[in-house]
Amino acid sequence: MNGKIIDLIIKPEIGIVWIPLLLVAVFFVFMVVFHVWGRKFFRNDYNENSDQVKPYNSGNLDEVNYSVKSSNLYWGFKKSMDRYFDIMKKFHDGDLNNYAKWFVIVVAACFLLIGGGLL
Amino acid sequence: MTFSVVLSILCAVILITAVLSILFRDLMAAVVSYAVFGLVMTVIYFMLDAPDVAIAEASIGAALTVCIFVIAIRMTRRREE
Amino acid sequence: MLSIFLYVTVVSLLILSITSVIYKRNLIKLVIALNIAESSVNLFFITLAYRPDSTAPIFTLAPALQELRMVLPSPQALILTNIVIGFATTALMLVLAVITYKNNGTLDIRKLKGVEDHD
Amino acid sequence: MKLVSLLAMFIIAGFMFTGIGKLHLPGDPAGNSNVFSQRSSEKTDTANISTMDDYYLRNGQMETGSNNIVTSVVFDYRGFDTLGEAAVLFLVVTSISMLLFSIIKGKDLEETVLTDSDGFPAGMTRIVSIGTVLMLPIIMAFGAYLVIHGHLSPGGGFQGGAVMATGTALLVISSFVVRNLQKTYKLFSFFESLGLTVFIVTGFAGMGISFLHNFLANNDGSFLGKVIPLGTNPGFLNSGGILPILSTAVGIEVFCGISIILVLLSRALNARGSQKGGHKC
Repeated sequence: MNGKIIDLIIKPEIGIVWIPLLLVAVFFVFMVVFHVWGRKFFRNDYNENSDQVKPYNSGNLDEVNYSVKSSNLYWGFKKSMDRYFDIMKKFHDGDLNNYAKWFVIVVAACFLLIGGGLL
Repeated sequence: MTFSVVLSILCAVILITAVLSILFRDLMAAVVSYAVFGLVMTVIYFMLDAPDVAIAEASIGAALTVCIFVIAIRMTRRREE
Repeated sequence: MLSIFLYVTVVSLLILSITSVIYKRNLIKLVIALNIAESSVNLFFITLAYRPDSTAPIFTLAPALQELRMVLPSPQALILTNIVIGFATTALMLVLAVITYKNNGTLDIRKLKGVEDHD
Repeated sequence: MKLVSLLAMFIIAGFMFTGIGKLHLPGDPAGNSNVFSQRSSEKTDTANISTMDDYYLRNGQMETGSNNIVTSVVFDYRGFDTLGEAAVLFLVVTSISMLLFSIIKGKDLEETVLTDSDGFPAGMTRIVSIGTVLMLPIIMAFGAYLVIHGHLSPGGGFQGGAVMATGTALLVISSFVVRNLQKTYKLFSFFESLGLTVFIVTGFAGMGISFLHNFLANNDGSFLGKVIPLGTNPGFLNSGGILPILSTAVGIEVFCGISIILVLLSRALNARGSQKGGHKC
């Protein structure tokens, strides 16, 4: 470990070398950065000692067969990611042809980005 | 030379049957066209020295796939709307 | 000369199938188009494995060992299993199409678009 | 959206057609094309070999005892891959039966078949019925031949199973419908599971060295272990080591799996035909 770390990654005779440990380290660094940076934007009124953590059952509680849908477990997650989901919901219009169209468009973009240098 | 000529003719037949199986509005006709596609594909595999693949394609592409397609079309509807 | 015919056939079949996946509306037609795409990939592998003036990779009744040339075996082995798996996935797609027709009364993708999910 | 996708299609087509020129010609793949002329008589000879396929071609016959190199690649060198494919087939058959039993739903299972005066099923012409009766043994025998001779001639478990399943398809289209679906399903399901189990057990039997190690090959004439001569030979049925066992297991699994699919589909078709006007249920 005497050389610079960039010499480990980019070797002039081979190209870019694949080092899994380095990728894991970079992943952890990004995780910490996003954790610190993201706390400003996410909801911070979470309190563990209040009634927030209990499941919310709407309707008539006298009924025996009330149930909470499993999708409600992620209600807070979906609520705080609202801006992202609003954008993504526009793309999911239920038409199979449109999904295939998006796939083709993404593949063509990848061809232009990656394969453009090959020709 | 004869090999190349026969192979190019078979490639043309493959392209024609594939286009027909997409273009037919009658699904049963499309499936029959797809069966011809699988059969010609078998001959191409055999000419390219792959007898193992040719046997598998002959039984599956030309017989079994057509069988399940016909059953599925009879369970739904025949014409493309 | 041989290469041009086979490779152009492969690419044409692939383009044809992707185009019909985008623009066709019948579900069973879509299954046929996906089958054609799979066949084109199979033909591509077998074409890559081919060597002229050679025999199939089977020693039974092959020519003598001195002038023996054989095509590549491992693409053929991969395609061999792929054909059987392709049949199984075709059957699964057709059964899903049949059940879609049973529940909704149509095979048209754009008519299926308005179906809301009842969770 | 439509214009963008059309443009994207043209981009993909242009890249693919341009990429044809970058591929190697067929008949000119990488590697040494004449791999047998310098072959020594050792079991494994890797001199002057640069690619994987040339290794298989030169050493496949001596290492696995199989004349068919494709079979030795499928079941020996890449046997783990084949195990995955067999598992995919098993999974697909399981999900198809789960989906189709919701259509069949227990009714119509004991349906009596309409027969004409000679005992043939009604509905199809006599030509189809008699043709089925005549052709079925030949098809089954040919499929079994392909399975058993998989290491000597073109064939193997996948092809032989598919050919035998063609016989089931013939039975299905000629209206020889199965009398008792529950029993037939259990029989096919048992044999399908048996095929996969035999495959895995045979793979674990060679576990002293590695998974799917061919521990039976080249054992001096004991069970399936005949040492075959190098090069062209007429073929010996008791060679190949574990390859015939694995081939038979996969053949049984493919035959029973595809038969389950066909029988369930035809029975669902009959159950649908019996309830008229079922378009909106």
